[in-house]
Amino acid sequence: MKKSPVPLLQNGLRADGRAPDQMREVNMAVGVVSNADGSAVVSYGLTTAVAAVYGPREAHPRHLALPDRGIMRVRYHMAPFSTKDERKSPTPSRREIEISKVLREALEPAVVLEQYPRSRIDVFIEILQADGSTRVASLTAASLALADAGIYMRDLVIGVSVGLVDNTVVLDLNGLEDQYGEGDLPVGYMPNLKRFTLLQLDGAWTRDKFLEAIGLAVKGAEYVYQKARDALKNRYMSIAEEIYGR
Amino acid sequence: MKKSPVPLLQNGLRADGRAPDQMREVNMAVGVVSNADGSAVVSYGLTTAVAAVYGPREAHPRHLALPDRGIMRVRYHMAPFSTKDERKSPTPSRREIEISKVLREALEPAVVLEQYPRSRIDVFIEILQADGSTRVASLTAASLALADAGIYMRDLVIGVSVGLVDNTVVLDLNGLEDQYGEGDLPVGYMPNLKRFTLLQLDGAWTRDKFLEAIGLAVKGAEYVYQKARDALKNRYMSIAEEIYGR
Amino acid sequence: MKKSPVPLLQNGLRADGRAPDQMREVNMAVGVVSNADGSAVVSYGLTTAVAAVYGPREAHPRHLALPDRGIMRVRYHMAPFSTKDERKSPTPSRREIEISKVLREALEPAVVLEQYPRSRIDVFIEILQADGSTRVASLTAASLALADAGIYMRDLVIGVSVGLVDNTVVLDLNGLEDQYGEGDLPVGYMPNLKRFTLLQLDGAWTRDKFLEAIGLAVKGAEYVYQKARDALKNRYMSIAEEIYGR
Amino acid sequence: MASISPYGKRFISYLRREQIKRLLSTRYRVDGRGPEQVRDVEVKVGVVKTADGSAEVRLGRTHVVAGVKVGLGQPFPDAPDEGVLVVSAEVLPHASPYTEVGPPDESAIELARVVDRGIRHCGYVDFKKLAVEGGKAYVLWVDLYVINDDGNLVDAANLAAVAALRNTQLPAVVKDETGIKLGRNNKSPLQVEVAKVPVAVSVGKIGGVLLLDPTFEEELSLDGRITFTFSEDRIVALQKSAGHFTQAELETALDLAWRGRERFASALKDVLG
Amino acid sequence: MASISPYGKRFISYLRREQIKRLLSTRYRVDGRGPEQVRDVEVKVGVVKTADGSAEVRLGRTHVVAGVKVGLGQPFPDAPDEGVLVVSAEVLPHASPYTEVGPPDESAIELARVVDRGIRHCGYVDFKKLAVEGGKAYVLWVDLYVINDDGNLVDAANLAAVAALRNTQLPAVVKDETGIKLGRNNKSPLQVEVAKVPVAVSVGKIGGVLLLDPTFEEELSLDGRITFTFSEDRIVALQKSAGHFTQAELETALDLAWRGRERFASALKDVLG
Amino acid sequence: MASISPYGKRFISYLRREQIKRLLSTRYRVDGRGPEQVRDVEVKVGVVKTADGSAEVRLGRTHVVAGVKVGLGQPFPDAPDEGVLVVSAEVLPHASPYTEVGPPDESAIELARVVDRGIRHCGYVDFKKLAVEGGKAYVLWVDLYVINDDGNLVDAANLAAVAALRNTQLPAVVKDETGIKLGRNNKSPLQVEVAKVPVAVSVGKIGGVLLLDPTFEEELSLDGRITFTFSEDRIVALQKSAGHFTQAELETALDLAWRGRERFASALKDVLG
Repeated sequence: MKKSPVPLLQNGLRADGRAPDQMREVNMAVGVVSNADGSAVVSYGLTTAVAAVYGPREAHPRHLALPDRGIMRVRYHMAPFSTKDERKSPTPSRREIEISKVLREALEPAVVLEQYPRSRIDVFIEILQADGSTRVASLTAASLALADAGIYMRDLVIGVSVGLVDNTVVLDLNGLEDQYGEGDLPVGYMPNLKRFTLLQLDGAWTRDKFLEAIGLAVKGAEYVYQKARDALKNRYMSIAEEIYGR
Repeated sequence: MKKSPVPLLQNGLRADGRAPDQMREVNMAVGVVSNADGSAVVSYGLTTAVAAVYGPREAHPRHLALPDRGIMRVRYHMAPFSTKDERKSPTPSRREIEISKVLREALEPAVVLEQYPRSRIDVFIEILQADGSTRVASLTAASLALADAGIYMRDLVIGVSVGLVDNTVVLDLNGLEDQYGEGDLPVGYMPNLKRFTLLQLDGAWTRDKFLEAIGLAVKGAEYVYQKARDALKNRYMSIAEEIYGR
Repeated sequence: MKKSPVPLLQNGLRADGRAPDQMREVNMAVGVVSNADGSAVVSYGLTTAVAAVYGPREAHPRHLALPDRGIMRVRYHMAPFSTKDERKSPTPSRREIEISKVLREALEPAVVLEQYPRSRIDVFIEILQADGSTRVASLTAASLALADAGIYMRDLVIGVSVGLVDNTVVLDLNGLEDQYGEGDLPVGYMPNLKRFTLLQLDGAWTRDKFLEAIGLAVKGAEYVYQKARDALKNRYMSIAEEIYGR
Repeated sequence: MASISPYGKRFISYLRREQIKRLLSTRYRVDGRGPEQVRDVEVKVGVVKTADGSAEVRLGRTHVVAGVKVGLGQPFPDAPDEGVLVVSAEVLPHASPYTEVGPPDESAIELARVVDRGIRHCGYVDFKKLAVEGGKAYVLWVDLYVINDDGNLVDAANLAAVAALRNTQLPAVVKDETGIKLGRNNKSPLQVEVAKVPVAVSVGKIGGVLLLDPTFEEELSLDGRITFTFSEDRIVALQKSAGHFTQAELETALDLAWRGRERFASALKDVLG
Repeated sequence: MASISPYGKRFISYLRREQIKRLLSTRYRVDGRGPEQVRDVEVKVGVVKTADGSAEVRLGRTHVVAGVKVGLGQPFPDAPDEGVLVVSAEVLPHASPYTEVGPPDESAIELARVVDRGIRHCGYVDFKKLAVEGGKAYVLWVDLYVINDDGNLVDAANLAAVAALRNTQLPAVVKDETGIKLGRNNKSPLQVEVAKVPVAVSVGKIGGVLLLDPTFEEELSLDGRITFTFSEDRIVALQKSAGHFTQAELETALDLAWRGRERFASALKDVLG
Repeated sequence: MASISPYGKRFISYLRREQIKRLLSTRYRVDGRGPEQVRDVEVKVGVVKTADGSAEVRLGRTHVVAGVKVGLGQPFPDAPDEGVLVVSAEVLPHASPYTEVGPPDESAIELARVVDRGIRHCGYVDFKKLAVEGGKAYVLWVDLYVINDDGNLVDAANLAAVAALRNTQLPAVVKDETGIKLGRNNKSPLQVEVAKVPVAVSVGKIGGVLLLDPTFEEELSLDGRITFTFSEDRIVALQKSAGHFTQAELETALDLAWRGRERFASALKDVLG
């Protein structure tokens, strides 16, 4: 691990002033891309992900269609101007291809694909600003966009990251902590079904710290889940207003 | 604008001795690629474009076919040895992709695509030598090749370029004038229908100079049109000779 | 030709101690890739090629299918770690694409493709170690894999290389001889039908040396053919044992 | 890879198309505008904190973000003492049901190149000031990101690009033992000549009527389309991108675009300062 | 090119799937193993003479070859004094009827990246020792070649990679007038810290039963799948790659993987020395 | 990208094929030639003014243009004191209804490589004279452009390549402060050893009859095809590209090709000087 230019933890507080179990400011809005069937923008601090859903629509090319359920395609991509230093090439990197796969596999358990035989549901996620925890912010944004599109879901999948900083378990890594911390553990969690659908890990973790981190991730996910429900409620209210008037 | 190594305009004449409203030597021949359904080679001075047409043929892949009209595909491409200095990479550049699009959109208004439902007409253009005005020479060559292929057309589309050199409007830019002049305005024109189907522009033009240039382009196109008609006539004569003997 | 760091021929023997008309150690095994319909590994000295066959299976994409016979696809590829010096890029080179084509055309005369209308037979060859003569070792491996898959064949195609070293015709070039010798002549031969299906050549050959080399190639192929028949016999024996017991 | 021009499959129903035309013959548009009326336009700068410059444009429901990243690179061989501009455009798959995932197609490439031509030669950015010692140059990477496409992408993208450049901070050039680098802790504003800002204005033609700022469904009904880019009183770029025009229509379109220019220029006023 | 995740078409018949599940509910597997049992595993090194290091792993009928090539290159900008590791995976078209010819797909990329993460930070290879004077660094190209896929590629590929690194000989750095080169006539072993060898262990879940080392047809029946990579007593990588897990299942899977680690570690014993 | 060999769909009707064979059994060809007769061949040089060397070959209705561009580059590591030859071939979509738009396919790659092998080692070009001081080398980019394909592309393309090289002018090497460049205002002829000119001659086999210079429709009826390239009295390249041959056929084909060589060599006479 490289040495951080600033202390990551001092007097129990992190470099940006947060407590170890504290999320950055979380903002969400649903229905932000008017052409899409569903959409959402989610930010955890600076990190901003915008998700759009198209579908269910006819699976195409047709030989990919399944007779008994729908298929889902997920694309995670970072804007060339989303990173701190140099321009990122827009060509999908191996990292982006892997994350697209794990995000799809994190969302599939939540979507009732059996409802959509021969159909395709497309989920497109773009990172506009990256400051750590981009894949988990993407997961929350994708869940909201799917819900906004009216896709049948068993639960929302909420993404949060936990990490190890000075051997302390912390919630919602920012870019600095991601780069200089001792471990990163992105988690996708369904709060009602209490199931994990995304788990990856970097760094070196004892069994105890790992289980402590999982516990903190659940708490973080429950917190974000409330925000997500509110965002969906606001969206329904505004649609209702549009339809029925004030 | 960079400074030209030689004066572009002196005593009312251009570096290659032409008057401002004068085309370079224009040469054309129709039916030059024996396998093609239609073909033509057109040169404006050194600039040489060879066009071949295949079609109408079955649209393929089939999902691109349209039930009520044909589709047209156009490819503009420069040979690796066509440019003055270094070898050009044969991989299509963004410039070549854009020009392919504007050429297709310049030809479409002239072709009676409604005559060809479910079909495809392919127009392939290759620049063998480039010395300015390549896209407009391509347009003339493509029109002749389409006519040679017996495709129903409302008119020929004739391409000429006009430009600004020492604040004078000139016809048919060569490479030197293209590189060092103050403006380039390639034009596609249907002489009988009196309609513009290609218009692009570079440089900085006042309203007056722009309209003056458009006027000159029309004159240039009418001149080239006579040559194009002669080239088609020659082609028909030689086919007739082949069939009916001398 | 560059000068070899060691004499290629001394006292009638080659740098690795072989006589001019001697193959390196030849090893073969059939049925080495359990998922494949047929497979084989062949080594000529260090050079090692593993081939797998899938098919006949439905031709896909379907517009490639032929109504009166099967199609065959062949891929020749070198592992990034198969060459002596630097890592080879895994992207197929122009050389690999050309060899894939000549191998397909060397195998086609041996395979009774008329037996497999609308079908596809895929032959995949990977070079795990390269020390000269990779394409001809591939040919032998591919033939064995096709036979192992139960594909109808008119004959096996056996590959051997002959070369010119100090103006002497030698059999089975290794990497050193390939790099520093005066000529390389890879040959594909059907020993029963006595026909050549692969012939390429590098270097500078008189008519006499060329015909001498062809004669030596036939002898080499006949030698390798016996090994190939043994390898197939062993494979059948072991399958029979599996089915009927000892 | 192939430069051959493919066909997108974008349809509008015959009935809707006729409705658009019939209404327009009375000089009304289906969204209530007159032919010369531009949709609401909003320009915000500094919206992407990770970029060196950024802007966001909403033109009706069309939504474009532009981000500028500054790099160091080689100048072009024919302009060794100038900085480099690279404009790219990506129409996100978010933007409409017709957008395919993949490298930019011919439409996105045309979009980027038309915006690029407007900026490159008009004097808005002084590229001579972007040369860097040691034969290097600043590279301005302008990425145009279309998030929602409700038509007239060129005009919106041009606004986003010029606003993002106005908002751009140039990192200082730093030397160390390994060579020349950019130091993002020390930035100064990119100088732009505000008076020369290029403004792109597209004119559509439907059934003989010329109109400004076409929507997505109007674009599917066009008989002609041409974009003029103005800098001060000059035309600095032009692109006919659909159909055909008579000479009289061309002059009328030019004058209409010139009037439309005012509307977009005023939306930029606060941003350009 | 497109990072969009495609669907492979890998099927298992409903009947076979039910058979696997039913049998497993009695804690038996269709190949006769119990849930915690790993297939026969064989690790050989030095199998590719043209490589600088190599190994071959057979895990049941799964067959993976790893080849290491050493090169010279630029270190990563954020680690200028360290060597570079590049792990790539190719599932050969030989490996199964489902593999397409082409550049590595998302599964092969994931395979390479999970193995890479296990090795990169655990201290098995000391990358600090792989810096080379003049601002250069050794590059360790590890190519994972799947020749036959009968399931559980990650565990097998990880074994092949760590064994091939143990077997690797570093060519000496040679200077001549044209600069720095590698001299393959003069090699010395790559130093690895054997005690820290990372071991990847995958746990599958079928109908509520957790099991080790799934076969290809078991993988087509999974309700969940997770891979733990251990170095000493630490978890150094983790990848949930199918389905979902409760917290209790997660803990059970972790403990099961820890027990499976023994089995793989012992297969490495002779190789690591 | 994929090196897997695809199938083109080039058909000839059964009836036409039988007609070709039946006529040939009387040693006549459908275009009136005898088996050993080559079509009219015309070679012109200097046809592309923008190239450093060029030639155009018409062999019957087959039409090939070759353009040479000279560049500066790195020599190959195993030949540091030699110039570099890069031969590429593109069968234009113009050339036949079967040609697809895209990067060169396996046939175009084979075409370029067979022509390349003929030229590379025969001594026609002395690559030692193409080294440039400072560890650089001249690069000869030979681009073969097939404009119309009426069969026997290899023989025609080889003629075009050798004629274009004979026509090539080497730009002088110029030094300035930024390094070494090419100066196209000062050129001198590329020296070629005319006596060693490589000549490619293809032999086709239809129903047991061997013939020279097959047309496109004859190529669709071939039972075998082999190309010999001669330099002086040596065979310097060979490519069997269809079907199969007995040893006796091989010898007959070699002798037939040797006779065909005369015909092509005489077409080159004026050009080579």
